[in-house]
Amino acid sequence: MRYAILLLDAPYTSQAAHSALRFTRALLAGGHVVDGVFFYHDGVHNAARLAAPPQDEPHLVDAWAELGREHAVPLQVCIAAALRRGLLDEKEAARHGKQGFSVEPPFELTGLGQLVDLGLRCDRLITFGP
Amino acid sequence: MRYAILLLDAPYTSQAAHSALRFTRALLAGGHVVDGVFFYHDGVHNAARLAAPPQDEPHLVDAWAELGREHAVPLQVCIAAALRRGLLDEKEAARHGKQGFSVEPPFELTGLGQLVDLGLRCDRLITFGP
Amino acid sequence: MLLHTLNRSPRSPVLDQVLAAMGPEDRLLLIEDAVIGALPAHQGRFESVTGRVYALHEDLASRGLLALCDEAVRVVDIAGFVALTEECERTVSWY
Amino acid sequence: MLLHTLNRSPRSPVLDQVLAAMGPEDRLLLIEDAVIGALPAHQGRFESVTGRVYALHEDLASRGLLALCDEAVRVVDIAGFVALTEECERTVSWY
Amino acid sequence: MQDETPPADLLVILRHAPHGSSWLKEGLDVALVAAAFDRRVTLLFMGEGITALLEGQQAGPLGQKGTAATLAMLEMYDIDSLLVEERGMDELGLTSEQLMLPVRRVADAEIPGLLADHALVLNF
Amino acid sequence: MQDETPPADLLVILRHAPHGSSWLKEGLDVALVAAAFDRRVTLLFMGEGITALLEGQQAGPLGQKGTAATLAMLEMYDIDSLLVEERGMDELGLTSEQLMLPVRRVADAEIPGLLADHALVLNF
Repeated sequence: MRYAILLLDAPYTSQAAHSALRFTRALLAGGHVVDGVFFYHDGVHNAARLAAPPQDEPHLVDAWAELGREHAVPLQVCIAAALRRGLLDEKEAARHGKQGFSVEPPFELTGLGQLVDLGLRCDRLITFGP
Repeated sequence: MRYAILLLDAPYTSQAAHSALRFTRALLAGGHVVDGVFFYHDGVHNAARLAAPPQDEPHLVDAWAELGREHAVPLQVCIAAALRRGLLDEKEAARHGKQGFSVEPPFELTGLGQLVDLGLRCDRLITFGP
Repeated sequence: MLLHTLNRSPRSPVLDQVLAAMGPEDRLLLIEDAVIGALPAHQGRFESVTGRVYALHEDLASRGLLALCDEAVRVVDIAGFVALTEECERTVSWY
Repeated sequence: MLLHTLNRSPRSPVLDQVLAAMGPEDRLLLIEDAVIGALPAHQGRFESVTGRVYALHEDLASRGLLALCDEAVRVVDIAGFVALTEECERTVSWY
Repeated sequence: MQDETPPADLLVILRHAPHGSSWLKEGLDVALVAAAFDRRVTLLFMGEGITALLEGQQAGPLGQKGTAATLAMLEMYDIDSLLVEERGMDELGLTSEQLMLPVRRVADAEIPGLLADHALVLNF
Repeated sequence: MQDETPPADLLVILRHAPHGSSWLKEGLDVALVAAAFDRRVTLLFMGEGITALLEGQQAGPLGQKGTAATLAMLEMYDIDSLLVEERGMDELGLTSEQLMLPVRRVADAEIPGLLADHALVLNF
């Protein structure tokens, strides 16, 4: 089946990101297609390229990026939720006159319309909240 | 009296940061001394220098920085909580091999011992949670 | 005498925790989402601390709750919040 | 038939919301903090949906709750979670 | 009304009060975007989410906009299916006359059917 | 015991379960730092926070460490005043024998005095 994942909380703050990552890996292992992982609300912090968790804890940002690259799963970050939380890619940083950026590929900033589209296009949308 | 503030949630996600900012301003207006604002848990996101909220919403990061500068209030960010959440100053970014940084003065990364010290040294510690 | 602040709705189990922790003189200040607790329908939840419940004016006003606030709840503004923290020896926040 | 997931403790008012929203065939999967609801002491809260309550094995195990889990609760691992989402037409998450 | 027209595409459940968190705003944003893309949207207000509909809301003391202005725009987006959980109304002690928009009260028993009838259900 | 020694400096209230959020870990971190600075610390486990003390906890499936190892170190930090809310124990249906560390059960009526007796109270 075609699945989409909606993730609504940051790593380390709650377990939501850990659950979502494991579930997504299990989908792929089970032969399903994952059309996208959409990061909304505090879920946008999963794209924080500067995250430096302790070495003995799982690195969620890197794990999502690896999953996205290896399985060609789009990692879509709500741009409105991201900007107010300090998550900008190079383009948005330039547009807002900020030096430096905090989001990089394979994460992509995108609009909320993508979430609606994913939800209606896929067979299943599974949400992980805080 | 001498006050300390402990802030535990990010701006925009909950109202905690707004309440803490208003309360701190009211303390200063009332002639109290604020020995420090300590940012812990998701409160560390108040130091996100890349935050770009909509023009018609209050800019909490800038508001804290202005309060810190104008009233010489230390803005202390728990370093352990910050690193795992992608909030690094220039020094920590270099130490972790990251290009770019997400925290700048007047916010300062510091240890949790500062929170205990503030709490026991001041007459009052007021916490704002999510 | 301690001040307790609460920012969760009266349906939250956190309200049970703060009520258990309040001494006979302690005061309770409702802020943020907790000001919904100032509605008359919720006053039964605050029976054990009646007369010692405060609510933040600005948070009632922004939510359209100012006119609906029960008369047993004392309304204070942010300066009143500061005054409560001065009068009470310590403030414990419940969230 | 829908699958509902819950990640909050059984003392949370969110449990009332999910119970109100469950149809007669719907299933409930407890994950994260919600697996505390698998304790025998909490089974009264799940009376209306007995036999349709699942709990995630990994979350029970990490919390030391595996051996304490009520026998009315069906334990599934992450692959079982995936299977539930396949069988149910839609999944609604409560948090 | 609801019963005579085909079910909408998207059910957005709003369970959080205004001002206290961004959940309500972010849930409404999804509804508005879906409506702008010509999707039919139903809103269900549960629990404290019902207070989003109270008359007389204002900006917050730092100028936070809140969500009342967004709710007032729903009609422009052709979002006119506003449901409120009857039990939540009773627990808050509120009546429909105290709300800023016309709503339909739904009993607990109707809620499972609502969830089953929408192609997509998002919970905020 | 508790009653015969002078009150500790810091009361840390732990109300959250392990693994589900970082609250428990971050609350314990404050307690450990305070103890390392020679402050006397009392821990009060309330509600689901009590499950932090359950025997047999493991790492999470992604290798998340959890907090059981930290709790096992408390004695090294001279944090030996571990209190659990009696009502919370009853609601969970747990007995002291199921916990990994010796604790003192406190009745609701004792909790206000605990808060009043500590110079600093932090709630997690």
